[in-house]
Amino acid sequence: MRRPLGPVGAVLRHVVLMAGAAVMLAPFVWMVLTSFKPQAEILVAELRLLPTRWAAAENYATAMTRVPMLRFLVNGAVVTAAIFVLQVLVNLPCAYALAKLRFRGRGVMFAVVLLCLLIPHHVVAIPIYILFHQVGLLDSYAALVLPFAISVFGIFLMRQFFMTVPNDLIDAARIDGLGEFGIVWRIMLPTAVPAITAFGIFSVVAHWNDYFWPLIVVGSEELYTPPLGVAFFRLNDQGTEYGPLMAAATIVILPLVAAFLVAQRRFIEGITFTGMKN
Amino acid sequence: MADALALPAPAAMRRRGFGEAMAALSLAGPAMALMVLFLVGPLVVVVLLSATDYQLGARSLSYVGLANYAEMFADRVFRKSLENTLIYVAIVVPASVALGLGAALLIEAGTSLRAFYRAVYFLPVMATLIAMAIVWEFMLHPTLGLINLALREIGVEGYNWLQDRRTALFTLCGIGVWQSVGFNMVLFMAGLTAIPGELYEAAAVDGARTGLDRFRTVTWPMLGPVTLFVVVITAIRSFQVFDTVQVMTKGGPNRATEVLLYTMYSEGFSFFRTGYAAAVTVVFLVFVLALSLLKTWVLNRRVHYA
Amino acid sequence: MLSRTLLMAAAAAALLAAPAAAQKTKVEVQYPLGFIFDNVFKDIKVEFEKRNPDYEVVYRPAYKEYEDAAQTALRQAITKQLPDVSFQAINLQRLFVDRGIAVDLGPFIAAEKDWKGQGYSDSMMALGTFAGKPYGLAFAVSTPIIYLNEDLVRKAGGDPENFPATWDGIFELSKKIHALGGDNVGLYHSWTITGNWMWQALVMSYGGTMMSADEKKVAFDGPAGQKAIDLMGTMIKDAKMPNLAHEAARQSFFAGKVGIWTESTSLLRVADEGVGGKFKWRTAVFPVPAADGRLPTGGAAALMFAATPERQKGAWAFMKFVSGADGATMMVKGTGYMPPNSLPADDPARLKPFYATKPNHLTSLKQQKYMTPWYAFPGDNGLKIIAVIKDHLQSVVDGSTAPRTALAAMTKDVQALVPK
Amino acid sequence: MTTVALAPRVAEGARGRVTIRGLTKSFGATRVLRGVDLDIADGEFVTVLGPSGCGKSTLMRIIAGLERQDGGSVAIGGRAVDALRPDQRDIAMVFQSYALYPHLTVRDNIALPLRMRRLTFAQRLPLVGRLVPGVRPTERAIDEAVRRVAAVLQIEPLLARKPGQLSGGQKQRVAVGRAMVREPRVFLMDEPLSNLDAELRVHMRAEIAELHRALATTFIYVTHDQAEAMTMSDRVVVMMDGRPLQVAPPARIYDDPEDIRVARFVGSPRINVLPAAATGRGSLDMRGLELPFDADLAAGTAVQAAFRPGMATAVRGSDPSGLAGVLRHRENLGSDLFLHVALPGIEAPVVVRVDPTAVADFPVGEAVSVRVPPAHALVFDAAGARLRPRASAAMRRHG
Repeated sequence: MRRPLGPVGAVLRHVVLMAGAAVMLAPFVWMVLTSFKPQAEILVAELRLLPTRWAAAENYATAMTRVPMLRFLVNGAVVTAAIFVLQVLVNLPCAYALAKLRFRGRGVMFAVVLLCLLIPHHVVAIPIYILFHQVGLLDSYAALVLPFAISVFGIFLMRQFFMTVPNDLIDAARIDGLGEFGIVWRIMLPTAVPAITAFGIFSVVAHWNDYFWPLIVVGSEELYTPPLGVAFFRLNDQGTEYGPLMAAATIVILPLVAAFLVAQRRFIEGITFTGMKN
Repeated sequence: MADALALPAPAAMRRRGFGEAMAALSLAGPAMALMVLFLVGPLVVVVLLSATDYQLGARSLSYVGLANYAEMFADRVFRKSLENTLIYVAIVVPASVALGLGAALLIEAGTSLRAFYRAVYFLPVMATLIAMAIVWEFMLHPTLGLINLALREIGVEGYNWLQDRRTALFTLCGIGVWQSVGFNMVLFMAGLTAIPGELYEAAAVDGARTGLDRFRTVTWPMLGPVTLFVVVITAIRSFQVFDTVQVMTKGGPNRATEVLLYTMYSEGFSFFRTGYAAAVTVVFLVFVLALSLLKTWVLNRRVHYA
Repeated sequence: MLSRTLLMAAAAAALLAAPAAAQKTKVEVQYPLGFIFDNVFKDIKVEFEKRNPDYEVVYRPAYKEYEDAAQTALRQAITKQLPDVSFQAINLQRLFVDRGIAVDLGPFIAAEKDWKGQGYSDSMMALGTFAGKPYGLAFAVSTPIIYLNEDLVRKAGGDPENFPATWDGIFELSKKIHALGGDNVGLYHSWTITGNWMWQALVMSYGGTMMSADEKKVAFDGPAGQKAIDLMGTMIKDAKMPNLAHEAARQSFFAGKVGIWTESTSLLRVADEGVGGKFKWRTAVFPVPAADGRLPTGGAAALMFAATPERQKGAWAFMKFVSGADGATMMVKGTGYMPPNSLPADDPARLKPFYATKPNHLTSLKQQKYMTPWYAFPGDNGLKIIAVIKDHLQSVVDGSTAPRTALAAMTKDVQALVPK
Repeated sequence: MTTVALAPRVAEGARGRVTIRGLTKSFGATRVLRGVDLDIADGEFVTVLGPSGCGKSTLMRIIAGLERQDGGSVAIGGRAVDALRPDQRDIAMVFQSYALYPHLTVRDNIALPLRMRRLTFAQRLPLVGRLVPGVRPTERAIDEAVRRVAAVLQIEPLLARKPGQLSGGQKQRVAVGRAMVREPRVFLMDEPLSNLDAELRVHMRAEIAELHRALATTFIYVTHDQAEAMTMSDRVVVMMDGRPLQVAPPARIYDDPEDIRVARFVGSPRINVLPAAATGRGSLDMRGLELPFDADLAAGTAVQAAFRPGMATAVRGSDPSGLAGVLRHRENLGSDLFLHVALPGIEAPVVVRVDPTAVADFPVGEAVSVRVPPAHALVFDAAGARLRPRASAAMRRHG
């Protein structure tokens, strides 16, 4: 597409990009290295990369046991999975209705969706908090999950995708005897797998990493998600035992980063795709 | 027979129409109900709350009109918060957009190590920000941190980055840039791949010889709309800065890193001044709404939908 | 930290053994400042359960600090997840009384035989009494004192035995320590402690008050307050006090780099551990320049949040134990606080021998005559006022604002937050 | 599709009869159907032909039950189906885009309609459905039916593939297979060949015609391609502006159009239309040429005279018995040579077919005369309705 760089340009490209890469990677490298070091080697004020005594096992053991880190990870997985499943269950049929069914009020409905797209989640935090307080849902899995069951962005994205599905396909299904629900789950869902995957990546990344909402609604340690867990870990030991702390941070980012490294292209495409629409 | 058949079956047909509306309603109904419950309703409530003196957990509330807003604009903390947020956006947006564009262009300019660079620059987007904030906090530690240690190696005296009111906000900006460069980069890459190769060939035929020529005649004009879009969404994301502040500085030292969402959080959930926090939220909403409308407008110009 | 791991393991074991312990009534307790209190409460649990086999004490994760404790508990009140007993800063009890969260202890006290005889003096009960009703049982009380690094003081030509009792003398010494060079710090005044406690200490030591008698007008901008803020200015400018975070200053003192450190008496045990014999240190009284000068009583009180009579019974039993003679003894030995209870200090079976060997712990007792309640700001904005005061003091400490300017701004901002 | 193993259905007379009465439909302000009446006999192959936007697809969709009419009714097999869902109407439909389910194999695509009708909701559930009693025999029967259809259409090797791996022609067959498998009363085909290339289209035309003969089921076929209509149908319905203009066998549509719009739409190159006027003495005056035409027309009545390019002849030079013009352009297709002759004062050239061997006789730019045999001239009134000479008008009534 573009002309290849000359030899000088090629070298320069690598020099600049490598320098940038070093900056981007530095926190990760430092985090992992520190997580291998014993406290004594961390507290010396001199620049040393590799530990002289490896304390990886201790640090990770401490990270896993001082706070129930495994529980936090499971909570994170449960909450993100529940959110995504609910998002599909709630928003996919709605997107289908908006894209493919003719009914009175559709225009208004879609206008409401577009309007809601403009509302950042932080804005509705206080009222939802009060609502959950009133119905006694605060500090529960439901509080972590329910507000995200509705994703206007998901509706919007899926609707855009469904618009590109030929009407013939839906008509064929009707003639073949599928009801509207059957069409949504048996035809539209499998057809939309690429779009749903992209949205799923977006959703999982967003909610695994979310800190704001869990911080507000969750008080009990048993319900902590990984970000809350690692923040709690830091508070818990006055933020001075850096080895275990870095181990905890590594543990928290590991699932997503590992998934990303395995399915890099898919993740980047998913985030780009949703990013361009978001 | 023909006449008998010519009569439509109105009741039956209405039933069928009703059926389709029912189907649409049952398909869209749950989403619509949740939308009202979790988005539209709360939006209205937050605006109403901002005109009350409601305190979380209090048994009553009363209407105070614009008193919260008056208090807010008289409040040093709020003004500082607004100012800091704007500074944060004003730094993070241009820096991360420019660096994202630069990274995208440089990475796409060659073929070797392309996937590696892309993955590395994108990594911070995926990594849990709160965990990375803790790592950054450690790296920024005045005596034990990597940054000051590295600076000392080259003979520069570091700062107490997060405790010093002169550096704290800029330090957070730096982390913000670090976190969003990769996101902007992939958006630009998507924009770059959308530029048809023929345009470069046409530009070459028309005499664009240097890389700069090609950038000025083809790449930049074609990326223009993408850039505008990236600028706007980065601005929206930057307005929502919270995690780093909450975990690293708590808005300090002396409110030097107080930002809107943190103000809203601490007023609403630390001081329990819900009405006041709602007013802060409304201000936050106004900014993000304006940006979102701008984004919708950009999107509308670029791709046709609805 | 090992002890905490053990604690977790013990908790896990207790959980596994749940069926066996099912008959026991749980008493859920939450306290702040884990790094000070964890050990004490571990021992208290063992001792309490031994004496009250019907109850099982369950600790929630410790609150980080006093403001965090109040915020967390207020939020727990909203989510209806309050512990049965919560330890709160003495000046923040009011938040829970005003909001109807804390339980009136009157009936429980009335049911006790010879309450005063158990060592609960009127002055101590006053710390937890609001509008004539008792709500909090003071648990650990403190006053600000001075910690000094004898080695550094000597090196700078001072005499730890005759440590100056005036600020001027302290500043003189501080300058000399600073002049020793290296990264030695002459003086660190822990102004950040719970946002405003040290500010209250300075103002009150000059004979001032926080608010007017009718609680309508801010009073810390009076002559006493002006002296106090000027004093802080002098600390920065003349006495070369660095702009350090509280924790960093603490670590520096433990590392032997700080000569004079104003701090709560509560850290005595922590300092013992932190210094660990690396150098000699001792404590001295906090200067009280005015004749009518006072010092605010810091520390924590136990509040009852339990809602059902069943739970309240257990909560009361626990509160009585921790604030009683034996609980107080364990607390004093494990921290640096003064006992709330008047019995143990002179009791040869309890604290008398302890104090004899720990002269550092006596400094605070010597200041008892100055003690006055830690002032709680009226109205709903108590927490916010504390944050505002802290912000303005920060601007003095980092040198960005002139002391008097900061005082004026602080007065204005706080005035706006108190009920009209 | 050379041998059709499917036994022709025992005639039940009315089984596949389709009766349409007074069908109207508007989309907003646009009236798409303005009252359509149509009778289609059992087993008949009827093609609905018309330009895009004429309402032919809407008509088909209403028959299928995919669209709701504003007025009028549809009956299939003598039973009104207006209140029935598409799957209850016992019809099958082949779509222009084939509408194959992209995530299902060919086998599952074809089996889907049978599964939907023969299995209960519980039996259709993923995974657990297999455990519900009665699934196995039904599934076996369905599989048998799918294989039979696949054999007929010769797509057995494709059964395990997904639609994305098929060529256009293969997809088309699968779509037909999915329609066939349920043995419907009526086949609806909505431009099923328009996504194929020209060669394949001709081939598939023959196959569909053969399939129809073998199945002997009613076919309703919508297209804008006159060749498809002419080659396959028993009868053609030419639709324009939401109304059928003429319903007749293909030859009649071509030779004997009822309306000038029909005449213009059918036939390629298009029919030539020239203004003419009645002389009042049993003839027409067409640009000075007298055409005998015995009808009741007052002298001076403006009419339109039309003749197909193949029916006229051309001679070089000017000829008093012909229309004088100038040769503008020649179109040599090898089998035919079409001359575009410009007549003075008339915008569109007249097209005439001549023998291609005579190409040298007609240099471009020279004068050419076009002769129109009176017997082959079709006459329409000013509004476009067909006018017939007296004798043939009487004859037509019995025809």
